Amino acid sequence: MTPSPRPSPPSPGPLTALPAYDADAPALAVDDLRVEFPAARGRRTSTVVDGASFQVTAGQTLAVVGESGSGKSMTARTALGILPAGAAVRSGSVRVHGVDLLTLDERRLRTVRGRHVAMVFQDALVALNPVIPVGRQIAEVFQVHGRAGRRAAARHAVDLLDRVRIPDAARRAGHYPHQFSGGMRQRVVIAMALALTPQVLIADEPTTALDVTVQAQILALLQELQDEHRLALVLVSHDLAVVAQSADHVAVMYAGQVVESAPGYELYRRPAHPYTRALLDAVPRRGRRGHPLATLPGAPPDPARPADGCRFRPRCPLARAQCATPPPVHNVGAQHTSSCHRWQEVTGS
Amino acid sequence: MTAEPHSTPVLDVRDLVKRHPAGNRPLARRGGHQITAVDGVDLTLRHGETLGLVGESGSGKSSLARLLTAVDRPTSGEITVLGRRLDLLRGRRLREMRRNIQLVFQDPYTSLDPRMTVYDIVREPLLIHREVTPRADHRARVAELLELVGLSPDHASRRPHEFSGGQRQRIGIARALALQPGILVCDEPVSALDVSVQAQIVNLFTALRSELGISYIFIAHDLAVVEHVADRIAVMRRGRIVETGTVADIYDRPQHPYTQELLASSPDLEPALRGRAVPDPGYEWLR
Amino acid sequence: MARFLVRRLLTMIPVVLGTTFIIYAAVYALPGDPVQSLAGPDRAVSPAAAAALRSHYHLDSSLLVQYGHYLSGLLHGDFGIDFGDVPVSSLIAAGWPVTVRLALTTWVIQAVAGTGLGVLAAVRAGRFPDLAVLGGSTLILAVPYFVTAYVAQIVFGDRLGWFPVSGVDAGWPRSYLLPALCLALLGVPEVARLTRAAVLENLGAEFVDTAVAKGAGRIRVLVRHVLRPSLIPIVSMLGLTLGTLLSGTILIEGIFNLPGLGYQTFQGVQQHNGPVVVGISTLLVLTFLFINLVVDVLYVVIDPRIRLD
Amino acid sequence: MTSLLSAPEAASASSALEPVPANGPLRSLLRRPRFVFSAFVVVLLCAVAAGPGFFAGWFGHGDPHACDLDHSGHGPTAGHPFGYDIQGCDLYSNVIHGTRDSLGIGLLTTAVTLVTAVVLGCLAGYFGGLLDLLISRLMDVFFGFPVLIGMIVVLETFSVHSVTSVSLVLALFSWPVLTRIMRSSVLTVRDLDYVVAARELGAGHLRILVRHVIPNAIAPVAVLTSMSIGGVITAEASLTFLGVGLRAPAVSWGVQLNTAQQYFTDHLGLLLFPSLFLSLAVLGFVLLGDCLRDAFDPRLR
Amino acid sequence: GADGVGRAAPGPDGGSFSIGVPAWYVAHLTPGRAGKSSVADAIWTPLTRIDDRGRAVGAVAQSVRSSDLRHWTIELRHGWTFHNGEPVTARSFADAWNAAAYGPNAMPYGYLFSDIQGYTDLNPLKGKPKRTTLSGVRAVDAHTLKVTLSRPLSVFPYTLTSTVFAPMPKTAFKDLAGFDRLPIGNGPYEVAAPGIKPGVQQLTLRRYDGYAGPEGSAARITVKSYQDDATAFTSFQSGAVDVALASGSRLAQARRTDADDVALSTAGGVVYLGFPLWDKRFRDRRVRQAFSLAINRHAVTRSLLQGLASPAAGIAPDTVTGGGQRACADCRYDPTRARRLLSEAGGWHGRLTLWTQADPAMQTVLEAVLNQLRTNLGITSITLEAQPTDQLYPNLSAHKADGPFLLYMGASYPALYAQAQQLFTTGSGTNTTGYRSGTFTSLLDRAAAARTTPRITALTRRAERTALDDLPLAPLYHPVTGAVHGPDLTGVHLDFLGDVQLARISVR
Ligand SMILES: Nc1ncnc2c1ncn2[C@@H]1O[C@H](COP(=O)(O)OP(=O)(O)OP(=O)(O)O)[C@@H](O)[C@H]1O
Ligand SMILES: Nc1ncnc2c1ncn2[C@@H]1O[C@H](COP(=O)(O)OP(=O)(O)OP(=O)(O)O)[C@@H](O)[C@H]1O
Ligand SMILES: [Mg+2]
Ligand SMILES: [Mg+2]
Repeated sequence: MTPSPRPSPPSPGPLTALPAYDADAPALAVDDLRVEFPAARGRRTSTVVDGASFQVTAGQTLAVVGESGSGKSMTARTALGILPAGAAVRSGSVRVHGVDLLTLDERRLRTVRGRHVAMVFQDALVALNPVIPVGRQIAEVFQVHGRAGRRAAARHAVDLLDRVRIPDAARRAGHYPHQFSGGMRQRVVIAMALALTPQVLIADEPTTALDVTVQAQILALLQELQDEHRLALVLVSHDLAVVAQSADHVAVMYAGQVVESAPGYELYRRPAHPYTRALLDAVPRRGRRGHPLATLPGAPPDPARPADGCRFRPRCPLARAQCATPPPVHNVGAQHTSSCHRWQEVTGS
Repeated sequence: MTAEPHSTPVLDVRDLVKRHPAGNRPLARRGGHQITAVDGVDLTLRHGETLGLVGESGSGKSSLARLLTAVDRPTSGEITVLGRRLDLLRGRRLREMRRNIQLVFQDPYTSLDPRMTVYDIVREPLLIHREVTPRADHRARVAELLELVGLSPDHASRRPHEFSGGQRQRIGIARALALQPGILVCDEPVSALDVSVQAQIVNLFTALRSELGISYIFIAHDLAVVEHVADRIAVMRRGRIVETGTVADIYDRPQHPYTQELLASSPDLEPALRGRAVPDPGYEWLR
Repeated sequence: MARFLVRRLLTMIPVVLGTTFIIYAAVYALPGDPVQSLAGPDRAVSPAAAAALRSHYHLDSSLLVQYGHYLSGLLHGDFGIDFGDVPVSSLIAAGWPVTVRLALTTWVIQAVAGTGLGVLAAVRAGRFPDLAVLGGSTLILAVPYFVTAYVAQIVFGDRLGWFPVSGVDAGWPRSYLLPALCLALLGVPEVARLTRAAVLENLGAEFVDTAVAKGAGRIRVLVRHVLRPSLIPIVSMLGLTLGTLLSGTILIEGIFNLPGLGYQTFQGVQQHNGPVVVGISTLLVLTFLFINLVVDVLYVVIDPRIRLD
Repeated sequence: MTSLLSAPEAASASSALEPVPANGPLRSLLRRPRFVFSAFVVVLLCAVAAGPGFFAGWFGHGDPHACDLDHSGHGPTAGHPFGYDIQGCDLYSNVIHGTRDSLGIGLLTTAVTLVTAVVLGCLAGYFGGLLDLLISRLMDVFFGFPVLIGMIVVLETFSVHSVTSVSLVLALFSWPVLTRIMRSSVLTVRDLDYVVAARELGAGHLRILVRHVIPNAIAPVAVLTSMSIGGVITAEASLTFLGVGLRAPAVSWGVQLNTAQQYFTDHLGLLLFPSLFLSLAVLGFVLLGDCLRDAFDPRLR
Repeated sequence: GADGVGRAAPGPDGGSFSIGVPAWYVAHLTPGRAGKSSVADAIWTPLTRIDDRGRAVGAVAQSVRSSDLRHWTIELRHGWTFHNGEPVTARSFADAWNAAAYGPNAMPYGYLFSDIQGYTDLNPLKGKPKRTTLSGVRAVDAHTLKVTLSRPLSVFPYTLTSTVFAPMPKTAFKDLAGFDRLPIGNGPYEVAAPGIKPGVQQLTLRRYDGYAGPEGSAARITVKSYQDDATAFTSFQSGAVDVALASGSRLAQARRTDADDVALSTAGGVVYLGFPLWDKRFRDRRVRQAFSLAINRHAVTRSLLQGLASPAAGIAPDTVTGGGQRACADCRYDPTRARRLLSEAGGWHGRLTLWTQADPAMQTVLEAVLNQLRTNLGITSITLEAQPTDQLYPNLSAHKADGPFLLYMGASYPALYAQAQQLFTTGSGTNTTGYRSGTFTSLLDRAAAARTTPRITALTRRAERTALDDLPLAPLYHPVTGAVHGPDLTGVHLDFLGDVQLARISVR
């Protein structure tokens, strides 16, 4: 990777000036987060994030995996205070180095966003403004934080595009999002998030549209930033292989809750929740051609009508009467927790 | 019930080229700079076959998919679908032809009409091609399609923006399946899905292929998934198909350097799983 | 794009010819007798004098002959004369700057106030600013603007003395502000409500969230990421209002006694004076064609996904 | 795994789909005070328009034509809550009776304009090419055409000054604006992915236009339309001013406002009361338009 | 709210002031084109003028004499000059008249010369005129003009009061169009350059010091033109002009607030309801009587017009020589009799359309008339038709109007004769009702041939009575016009047509 002229690392912004700031606290700590779509006309309240907690320290990668629709993106967005219309945070906190973002006023938050905490949205096409050339959209990050003049910002934008492997970056910077392929847009969004080398990066499925070669390069780039700038990365992903490769810690989400949380290798080796196991079993593996893939019967619960007790109960082969009560968080091992009454059976111990 | 698989070509592409105008200033003159997204592609898809299409990001896979389904018009080249020249069809003929070849769009956000409910979206193809399902059965058929892709029929009255990325992608798949097309072109249909739902969709595709003889063009980045579903694989790079072959050929004896690189950079889960404390019980325990 | 422009410019020729002919025909078809209008209300013109007047102004020939006469004059750069034997070209030369100044002043007010209020109403949808804009629009729409103009004249011109009551003696901007404000009132609600709708459409878009996630300030998000992509209908509307302002200032020009084209047109219509009306209208048609061309090109600038040909 | 082979059979087996609530938007609308208010206003105005006699008689004789010059311009008295107009007629019953023609003109003009604009705007924006060229240039002709002459010529040709003719003339000169706006938003919508997707399903142009393009492109036009009802009613006043609008003894708010313009310095009521009703109508329709817009905005539901 | 521009400024030379006038006042300035206006009056002085008692007296003319009322000899005073110093001679008159009457010159007021012999040669119905001069006009010497009329006309000296009969200097004929915009007149005020210019809404008049008549008071007058009367009035209120014409509710308002600075005069004309005699429903006199009796003229003038009009029972008010006669027996309010007469005549059937010109004030009055006809005659289906004058008059002369019409008729000179002649003579272009009466014609012809003013008046009055007995039209009221002016101006008077006399206004 060719080193390119980049803006100096962010000078400590107002975040560090806050009394709650604690450089030693986790870079990002989400605690008991609850997000709802309140009951609207003819519809019941649906709790899409229901008490999710996790944390990530500087220089580390936390992977969030889970069922489609389990609230990963919602959690990620809430962390930056960017909720879709109609959604409301009911409880919980999102702390960046001890500072609770959910209590910051809009002005403070603005200085935090993009600079201390950046985000890669899940869908790259709609995340890009269709009427502004991508180069300018990247350059804007520098401009809003007063980190570079127009010219310099434009130059940095081209550099960033180059770093995310957009061929012919100088010319492409002037193109509009619709002129890019799906994977290229995704890389543009990544470039935008990396622009100011934030302390925390929340990346919502950043590499789904990338072929494996580019994906490897992007992951390497992220790794490099982590090494250099102690970037804390929250990686939402479906690709368990990618997760295995790059995550220090993994949180598994199901129906708005974190059902298992473990260091990367530990999770794969000793899954302690039936859902995690089901996930691992469903991974298509090389050389298994011809076998149907293992699937999980049934459907995830409707967030508007949550089952009481364990959410996974209706689909769980191990479900017993006891599962009708909400499972506590069990310590399975070092930094390894599981919310399953019967985790021991799952781990086989 | 299916014809002899892998014999008759249902889709045949000759020397397909697609260029996009690439002026970055809207007022720039026509005929200025162009991006060649698809650059002389030859391709054959046989009955009941799944052709995996892999390649570099930006190599023209989506462009090709859009050409194959007549969403875009090729700059030059021929596309023959079920013996008819798709690129020459117009008007009603083309519309009828579309019943046989469907596309699952890469972008699940923009390809769903924001003002329609999921029910209306999935039902729309049935209304367009009335011969497929009698009107009275539409409701049941939509419910069934939603269930097939792992969505709850309760979702039918919601609108696209109320769904997560993976859920939207499945809506798109349900819509494409509604017509039971002979050819399904899927542009990264499972990339936004978690592995368990992905497995469900992949199994669905496989089942449909054997039951209905649907032929697929399956674009994906996850080589494991491609290996799982595809009979043959085409590797694209910079608008061209650089290598085609059976799954075994490509995976075990890749010829083109890019294919080799691709396989080499594919992240592998095996090392992580290797040390599993619990011996892999297979999936039976879930049954 | 070049081809598009050339084609557009070429199609303008038949449009201009067609329009001038239709207008000429319409003036010709206007009921009533031009000679009578020359004589004044309570007088009657003797048939002989009427005939003399008719032949002097070519009113006695058929429509086609009259139009042909007009066109051939036009080819020599002669726009014809009005019934006071003043060349139409000098009428236009005198009135055009006034009308343009008035129209542009109005237009700027409309554009700025309209979009500003519209954005405000959208951002605060359902709350006080939105309701205030709604209420204001309702009131404005419910009082004919000529009434508003008279009231404004009396209040701001006479009682408060902030602006001259009428005329253009005080020059731009003093003389033009009051009429422009009155005229702008007509368009501000439209532009504001249109902006509100367009902005609401984009306010929840994902790329707006992206901009917020970048840490962009409120104004920046609103202007660049919400307003910018919403501009298509707004720009269309503003293009149209600029055109209609140029042609639609008759009443306001009358009330504020501005010597613009509106008054000339009105007189031309009253006197059935083909050359005057057609001369002015041709200018307006050309302006409209030009504005619409610019707006069409702007579509592509605003939204690069739009294809024009 | 359910079989896809026998769709009907499978259908009966599959779980029933929760019925999509019919009139979904309507039901949710009914819960909003704004909608209820605006619907009430509009319905009330329509009722007044349909049977002015019933409402006019509430306070006094209720005959708009019973006039006594001796009362010219007098203020409110018992039985005459709004006072008298310049002709010494009861202003209240005049305003009430004016509802029919004013609302008639407002609604008819707006309806004709809207339909024309949507149809032509779609044709021009969606199909483009020659059709766009023809429609756009036709609009240019109308834009440059002095409206004044146009209205006089056309109205004199009709030579009846009825609600219908006045409405048609107003519509004739107001369709191009809406059409152009419609065209512009159709232009932005027509190449969006979901429209392309519908085309790819094999949908015909009509279906694409009706189901996808129009619903997503109509918002600006709908907004302008809901306002134009008020605008048209006042425009009728200008027509009357030019001598080509409705004529006495027709009573309309436009006619009343036009008269008021001469006398409002002395008799504010002449301006106030018709304007009040007009405001109410404008407010009703604008709010109604807003609510409908909200009801069909996917994000706000 | 004054910005000083229009403020009256006193000065040793007489000072200056400004006046707001309707735009058509300054649309044209040549005699044959300008028509009657206070601006034209300031620039031009014709042969005769109307004195304060309403008589025609000499202006440029020393005497206007005739033995047979057909052949007239006009002696000019000495010492009159145009503003460029050129002497005003008989030639100046002859040339000006020829130019005005010559058809191809297309002067709108050329028809006023139609009583002069040779007019038809200059205005043939077909083809180009063979002559360019009126055979009836001859400049005998520098100060004698001989005029031959096509018929005896006792009121000829009155007709000469119109500025249309003013002289023009030699330079005028080189470029009539240019002269129209910057004329060289012979009146008390000269037009300062650049005259009328498109886009410039004001005209400066400078006192002409070589004027042979009574000199103008103010040294300078700024004439500002207004497209809208209401604006002129508001501008006056804000101080932008010192004098403005006013009518209707604005005049009433001004009269209520500062009555001292308002000048009023009853205009020398009449607003009447004419009947379409060509329509058989109006052939019966009783129907016309019924209509006339059903209209409450007092209510209209008092309530609707706020006293700014006087009910009419004749065709001219008393400000006009011979006017003020109660000539019309049916011009009163008697609804009972009206109803009876109508039912005697067979009642009313079908629709009734009332016509008038597209003018807000007239429409308001006609609406009141409509209401009264409905109430008092029980005619329910009545509509109102307002047309621009250029449509209305042709429609009337083509007998296309199918109902009574409300119109204003102003005397072209302040004599009852003028009104009677315009309204009732057969073939007169302004005889809108199509009235024909042998008795009336012979009476009016006798008046035209009468020698003395009392005799003319008496005969004209008899003619008026005859005509109004037949009731082809029902006079309704004589409008009052007015002018408002600032407190520092004196001498603001209105003449018989409601125009201010600029030369008489002085600045304190
Ligand atoms: N506007 C909305 N109204 C109601 N429910 C919503 C809305 N937006 C999202 N949801 C629901 O919230 C839940 C969580 O969505 P989220 O986008 O966080 O899922 P996700 O975990 O990111 O899934 P994926 O992997 O498919 O992207 C989903 O069940 C979705 O249906
Ligand atoms: N509308 C367009 N205008 C200009 N260039 C375009 C357009 N659409 C695609 N391209 C270009 O064509 C090339 C191929 O794009 P395409 O979307 O087909 O790639 P892809 O193989 O699908 O990539 P990915 O895997 O990232 O989705 C890219 O370089 C892209 O920038
Ligand atoms: Mg997501
Ligand atoms: Mg793609």
